[in-house]
Amino acid sequence: MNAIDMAIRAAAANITLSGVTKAYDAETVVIPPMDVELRAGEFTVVLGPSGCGKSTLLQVIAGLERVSGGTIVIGGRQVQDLEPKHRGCAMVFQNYALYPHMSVFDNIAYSLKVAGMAKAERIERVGAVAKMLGLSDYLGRKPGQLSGGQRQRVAIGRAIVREPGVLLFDEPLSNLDAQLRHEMRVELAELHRRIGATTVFVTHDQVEAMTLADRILILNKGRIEQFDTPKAIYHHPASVFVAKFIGAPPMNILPVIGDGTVLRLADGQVVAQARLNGAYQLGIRPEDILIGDTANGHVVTSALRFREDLGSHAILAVELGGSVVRIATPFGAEIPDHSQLFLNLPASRLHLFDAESGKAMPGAFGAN
Amino acid sequence: MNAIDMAIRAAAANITLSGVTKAYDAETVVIPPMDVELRAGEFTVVLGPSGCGKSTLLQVIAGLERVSGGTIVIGGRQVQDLEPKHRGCAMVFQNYALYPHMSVFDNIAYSLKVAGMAKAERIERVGAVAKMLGLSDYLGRKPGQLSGGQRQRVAIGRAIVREPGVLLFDEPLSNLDAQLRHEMRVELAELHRRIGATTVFVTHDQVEAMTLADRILILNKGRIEQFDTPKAIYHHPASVFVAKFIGAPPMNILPVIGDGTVLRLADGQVVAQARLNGAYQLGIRPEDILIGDTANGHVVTSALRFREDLGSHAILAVELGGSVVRIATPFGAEIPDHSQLFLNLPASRLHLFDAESGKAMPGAFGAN
Amino acid sequence: MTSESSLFSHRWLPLLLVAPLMLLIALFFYVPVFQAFYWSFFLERPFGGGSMFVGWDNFARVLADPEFWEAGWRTIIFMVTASTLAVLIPLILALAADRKIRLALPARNVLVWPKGVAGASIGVVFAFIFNPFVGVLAPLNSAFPGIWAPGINGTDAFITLIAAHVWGGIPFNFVILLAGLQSIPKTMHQAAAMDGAGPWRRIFDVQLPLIMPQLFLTLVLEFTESVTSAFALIDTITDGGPGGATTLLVYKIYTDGFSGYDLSGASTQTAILMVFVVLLTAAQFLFLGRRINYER
Amino acid sequence: ANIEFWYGNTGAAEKAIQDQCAAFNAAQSGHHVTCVGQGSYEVSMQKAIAAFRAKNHPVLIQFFDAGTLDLMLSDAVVPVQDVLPEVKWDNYIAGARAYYETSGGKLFAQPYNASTLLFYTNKTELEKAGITKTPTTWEEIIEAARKLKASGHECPFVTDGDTWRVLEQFSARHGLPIASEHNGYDGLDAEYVFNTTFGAKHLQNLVDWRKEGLVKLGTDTKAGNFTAAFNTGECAMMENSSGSYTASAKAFDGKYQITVGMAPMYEGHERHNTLVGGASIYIMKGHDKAEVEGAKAFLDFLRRPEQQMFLTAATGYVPVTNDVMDAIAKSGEANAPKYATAAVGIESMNQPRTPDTRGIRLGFYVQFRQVFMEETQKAFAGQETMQAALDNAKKRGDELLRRFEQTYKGVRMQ
Amino acid sequence: MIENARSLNTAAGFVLIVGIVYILGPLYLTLATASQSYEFILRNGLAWYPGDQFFTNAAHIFTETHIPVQMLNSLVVAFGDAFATCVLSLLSAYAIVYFRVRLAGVVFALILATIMLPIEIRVITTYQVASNVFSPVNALLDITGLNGLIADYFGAPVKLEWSVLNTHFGLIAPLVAHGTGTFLFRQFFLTLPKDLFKAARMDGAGPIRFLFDILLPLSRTSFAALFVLTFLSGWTQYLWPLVAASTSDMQTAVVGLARLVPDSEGEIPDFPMIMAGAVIVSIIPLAMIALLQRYLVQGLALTEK
Ligand SMILES: Nc1ncnc2c1ncn2[C@@H]1O[C@H](COP(=O)(O)OP(=O)(O)OP(=O)(O)O)[C@@H](O)[C@H]1O
Ligand SMILES: Nc1ncnc2c1ncn2[C@@H]1O[C@H](COP(=O)(O)OP(=O)(O)OP(=O)(O)O)[C@@H](O)[C@H]1O
Ligand SMILES: O=P(O)(O)OC[C@H](O)CO
Ligand SMILES: [Mg+2]
Ligand SMILES: [Mg+2]
Repeated sequence: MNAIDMAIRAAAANITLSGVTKAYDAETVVIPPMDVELRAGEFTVVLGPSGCGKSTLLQVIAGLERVSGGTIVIGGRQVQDLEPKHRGCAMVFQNYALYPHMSVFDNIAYSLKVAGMAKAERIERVGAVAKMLGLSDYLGRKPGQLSGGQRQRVAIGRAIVREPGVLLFDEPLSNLDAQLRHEMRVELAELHRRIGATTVFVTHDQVEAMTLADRILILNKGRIEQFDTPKAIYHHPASVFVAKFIGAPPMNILPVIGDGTVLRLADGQVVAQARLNGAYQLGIRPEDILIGDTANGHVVTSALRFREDLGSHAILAVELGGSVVRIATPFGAEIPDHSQLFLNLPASRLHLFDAESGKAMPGAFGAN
Repeated sequence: MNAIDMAIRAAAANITLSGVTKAYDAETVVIPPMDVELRAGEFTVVLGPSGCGKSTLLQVIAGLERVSGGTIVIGGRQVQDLEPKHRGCAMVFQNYALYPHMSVFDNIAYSLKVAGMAKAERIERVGAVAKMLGLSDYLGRKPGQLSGGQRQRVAIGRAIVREPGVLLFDEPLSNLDAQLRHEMRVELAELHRRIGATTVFVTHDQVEAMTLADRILILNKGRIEQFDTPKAIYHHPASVFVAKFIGAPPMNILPVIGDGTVLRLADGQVVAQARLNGAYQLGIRPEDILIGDTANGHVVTSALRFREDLGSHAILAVELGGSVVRIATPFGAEIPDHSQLFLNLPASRLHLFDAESGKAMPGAFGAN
Repeated sequence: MTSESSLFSHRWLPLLLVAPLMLLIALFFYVPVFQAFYWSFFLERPFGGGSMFVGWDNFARVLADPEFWEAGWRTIIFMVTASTLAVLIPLILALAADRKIRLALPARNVLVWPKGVAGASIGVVFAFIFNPFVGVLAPLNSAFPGIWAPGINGTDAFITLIAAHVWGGIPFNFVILLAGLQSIPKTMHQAAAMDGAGPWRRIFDVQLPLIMPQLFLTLVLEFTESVTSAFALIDTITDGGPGGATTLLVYKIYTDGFSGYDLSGASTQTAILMVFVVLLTAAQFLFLGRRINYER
Repeated sequence: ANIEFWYGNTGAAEKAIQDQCAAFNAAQSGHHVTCVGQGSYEVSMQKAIAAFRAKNHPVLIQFFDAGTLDLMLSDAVVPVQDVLPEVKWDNYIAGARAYYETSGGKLFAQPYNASTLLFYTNKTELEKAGITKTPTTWEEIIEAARKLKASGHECPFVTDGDTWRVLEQFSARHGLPIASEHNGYDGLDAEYVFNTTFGAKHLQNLVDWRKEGLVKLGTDTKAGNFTAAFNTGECAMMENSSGSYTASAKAFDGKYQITVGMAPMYEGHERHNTLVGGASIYIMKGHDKAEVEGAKAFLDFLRRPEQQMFLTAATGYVPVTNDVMDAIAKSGEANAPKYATAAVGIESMNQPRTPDTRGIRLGFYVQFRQVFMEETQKAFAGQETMQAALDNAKKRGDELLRRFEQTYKGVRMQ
Repeated sequence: MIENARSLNTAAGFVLIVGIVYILGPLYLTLATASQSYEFILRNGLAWYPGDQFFTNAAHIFTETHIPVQMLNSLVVAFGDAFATCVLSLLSAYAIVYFRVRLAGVVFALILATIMLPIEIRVITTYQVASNVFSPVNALLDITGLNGLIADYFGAPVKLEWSVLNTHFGLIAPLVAHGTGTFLFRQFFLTLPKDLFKAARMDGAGPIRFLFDILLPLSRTSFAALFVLTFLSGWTQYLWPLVAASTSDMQTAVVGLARLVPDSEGEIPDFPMIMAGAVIVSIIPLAMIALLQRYLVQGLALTEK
């Protein structure tokens, strides 16, 4: 690694946000005080509904938007007042923000040029990145002549070519087809393994989130709902919000009422045993519902509404206690063609949430 | 339906492309001669790799780019030389293309205003659309003050508010989170059911394609690889290209050699009986591979490389005959933790393709 | 529009749209100019009557006249220096005024004022400012007598003209360039900042390339208009002197033709000037214009 | 009839002209004149050319001395003497007549706002330097200048080197030709000769004196303009048009004393007349009788002594008919400052004449004035010698004359 | 801006101060001179410091000149010039950029060429045209021999006559025949995202609606800038108004102002009065700038990105 490399490549660094807030103006407080620590080298995926402040969070870390309050520490240095270029971050913009006047090559090479890297080395580095992104044929074109996906890849190339200490991705794969997306995902994972940058990755894609993330950060209106490993998020959602946000289709949520011994649906059917009193929300993932199975726990009756065939499997939508419940059938399973289905909701797969706050109540059924 | 409604709402119409070609310049022939018929009211999803010409196809239909050759017939009228506004199409642009100087309301209402709809009715119509898209709170904002997903929804609203005869969507949901995306998908399906517009929908999302499409059109470098129902596409891919393009993870493709009685992998293991001689490509979907199952057909041995846990299920990557093969485990299945796995590739689930052309060879194993 | 395929394809409407302007231009520009071209092939008497066809004689004469070439050279030198400065200085000012600093707002206002002030009074004022004894350079002159003498020294007179020209050129170019700068999307700055380019560097790598259309506009207009707008200044400040040092071609045409009644000679020079400027502008379009029309 | 009169003057002169127009309209009811200011002689002429071509021209137009030949050959004007044969044209002072006369002695234009060159001194400053006698010759001027300089005066004599001043008026009063054919009066084939006359020596002297610090150019002065330099007291002597008297007197008021006399001669040269400057009025062709009648009435009106006195008083232009001096004398204000230039101006123009001091009748002469200025300025700046500059000016001037000759081939000189 | 770039901001501040001084210097001198007396100027040349005579000088302008009336003409001419230039330029640039016209390039070149010759050097011929705008038609009829035919047939040849001299239209029209505005709009249109155009067409907007609903609002800044700039240059035009208007109540204020400068070389102009006139004459343009300043250089995010 030569001197220029040293200048460009920064070591992966801890990122600590303490009491960070961001408001565009008095009315639009996008991020209320936020405390979070992203560990050096960790791959964090940020998930959250549209407009919840994901892009804003990245921009605040990058130094493109000034914080309205709080401190940001990257690699031990307070950076909230530093310029972007002194923070050692690279970023893929949601809208690409390519330089319209530069060719693809120049777009990617620009940060290297700014860092003073020799031309020959630039060509080599850019060449390698372009190959990885499938852009080798387009290096001479201007962004205006590229398709959406091609532009997005250029934006990725521009960020990763520097191999920086902190990599910020704002929905970098949203315009790619599944196959390419899959390839890119593998490449990004590989890249992360190789350069080990602390990575913050905004996406809407569940698969990306589950496979890439060391930890997933779930944002809701600028607030952190949960920040944990993919597994924990999936299997132990901290709230109804998280539960409904993760999984495709998402977890089914049913209002239930406990009478001290059992939980009943709105239509009175018993779904589980529990020594609870009052109203709750019961969650179960579509793939955890067993059809026509009487072996494990309570069986409820439901009416089939419609089915979606996804090729690999099908999604059934049934009506249960006044709510629509989605069921993912196992691969290759034969689905009974009745209009009435008997469902088994295994107790070990049930999640219980507070009716008011939506907070998870772990341990309600022992296993969880 | 009043007179203005009549003017805006056009009846769904057949779209027939005959020999349509499009080249931006001599070198970039994006669409070689294409013949295709989209039936009135049909929902067509266009899938294809980045840069294959999807956006171009939509623009050609819309009349935003002139064809370099061929004819386009919409609803019985030759339209290739007509102005966009005489074609009765509405479109959602990949990059939104919102009017920066107009509020969200005005953006959505603009086409109605152009059509001369009375203000009161405009307010009502836009209000309904905004509600459906979750934009009611943002009607007064300018596009510059919206998040990426919000902008995308405005773009959708702008197209659907007219309830036109032909709806063209260019990756309209790519910037939405899974939940919203799911909701939007349902809304769009509902909308399509209601107004019945002939719809062409470009997406990269498999689930969207499978659930929304009446038929899926698969493009490869501007050529139609297959145009069929989702089921047929998934279960009877016409080529390796299609097979690999659909499914997440995609179909596994293995080179095999037939010796007249059986097909063998590169490492010599027998995978299927077949009276074929020579080199072929064998396809099997990740979810069709059975683990440790000796009941159905041949069993092969493979080495486990890594596993991806997606929450609902896991993907195993194994090495088989020198290729990496992905296996989707059934929901909730316990996966043996060995480094060696015995796999069963059921004959009924195998796909055979020509080694050279990649074309499917249906009937090679009877069932397909 | 780069790809010509996405354009309106009406047949009559565009003609209708350009018609009013084209009509005015035909009537009040091309007919008069054509008339002038016509005269360049005649020996024309001012009040008409007895004009004599002389073919290319006028051209031969003008091209053989050293004064014409000198005025031509001066014109080119003026075009290059004055128009470069008249774009460069507003550009620097616009770059400064584009920043969010307190001075930016008043500056945006004040820098447009010269346009509102009539040339007649301003020429007098500039002559006064550059007066070697009482003007701003007087201290310099009393230290080194004779170092600044626009009344005697042609170069000094030239500098005076350029200073006045730039002064008058600031508003238009400043406004156009600033508007260009302001329309650069914020994300462009952000992306470059992320790439490690500081604000100074972004000026060259992002801002300037992105306002190329505006820069091109101002440069082309300056190049052509410096030829013409210099006229009023020469007329009020130097009268083409000293010793003809500030006699640019337009001024020479004016004095030859319209105070000296040599309509033929003036027309001939007009024709040559016109051809020259057209060629120059065409060259600018070919070599610069092509490259800078990229899509945002 | 309603007639139009186009003139080029601005400032005080314009105001006086407008007053005269108003007076004419008030004085009679037969005609109405609209006096249209065009901003300058040049623009007035350009417009006249365009208007004449478009048959849109006025009946009366004023133009300045240097354009005389252009108008004479234009075939656009009629000699005033043809239109108004009854007028006693002899009453016009000889200097003014000569300038606008055809070779046959017919007056072409009616002299109007006339001026001539005079010599001004700042008496107060001169006396301070011990000069009690106002200089009248160049030799005396230079002697005075040396004294002034010795006494610490920075700027003894100032000029702008204008063609009219340093060439035309100098040559005329020294009896020197500017061009052959008696300055073009005898044919279009004239050639410039000024580079070979004593005038060349004078110009060389000016260069030398400037080097010595005795003479300054307007641009060498603080005021930046030679008249202003004199008026502010910065410079002690100048030669200038009679028209500048009013302003100078006003500026000097209470501070300095002014003298005004005939422009200086070199010793040993016989004094001849100075040329009439300013402008005259032409009658344009192509108008009906009624309009011509109106034009005649207006010209008659302007010729009246009291009108000339009015113009003189208001502007410093000198009267052009001999009877005006009597009128001034009769008015009892003969010594009033407003008439200070009248007597000396007329006297200067009435000095003995030679065929070379009638005036200037050379083609493209306005352009030549520019050429002359351009070249001599180079000499003053030290870029070339004065002789070289004059030779150059002659060469370029001759080219202009030849082209003029070619342009008017076949036109008979009147 | 993203970072607080102190060095750059300091430099920018410095640059702006220099710029402002450069601009204001001559204006200050104008004002200072305008407030001195003629006698002061006769003694001192122009003034470096203000005096107390401004109102006296201004009163002169109001009582002794036509300038107050002429300012109305200036207003009409400047406004007419600015308005017509903006509208006609917008329309022609629109036609050139957004329509598939085969000769668009030629038309643009023809329009652009007008930038190159000032009216000063074609004033005689322009005046001839203005004195009968049908003269080209007449000439054409003569040359083609059509007039001969017409004369044979109807007894007299066609001789159309319409002089626009001494009319406001005549003052304005030749000033409008200029390509700067078209060029400016064209350059601006070229920077607009192509997809906006496409989106509008999908929304059913035809050429006219696109022009009014999309292009015009987006061009607001350019329009305002061009308007102000042509207004100002229309206001300060000298030669053409001088030539095209014969009577002082048809002439413009700047022409009136120039009249205050005496022609005779001997006289020293009454600079205080002239400068006071300049100040008065500049009031309306400066008010215009102040009024439209907001639009002049207001940034406009052209894309919603
Ligand atoms: N204006 C243009 N000039 C030249 N080539 C272009 C132009 N626009 C698009 N292309 C090229 O045409 C091809 C097809 O582009 P198109 O935008 O239709 O792709 P796409 O299928 O929509 O891709 P994506 O999924 O990435 O949006 C691409 O290779 C692109 O680079
Ligand atoms: N410049 C701005 N002024 C005012 N509000 C803004 C501005 N930019 C963004 N917002 C608002 O801030 C909120 C958060 O925006 P942000 O772009 O961070 O959302 P996001 O989580 O990235 O959404 P998406 O997934 O749709 O891209 C949104 O409600 C948006 O409308
Ligand atoms: O300054 P004037 O008006 O006296 O005129 C001087 C000469 O006639 C100019 O040609
Ligand atoms: Mg975002
Ligand atoms: Mg696309």
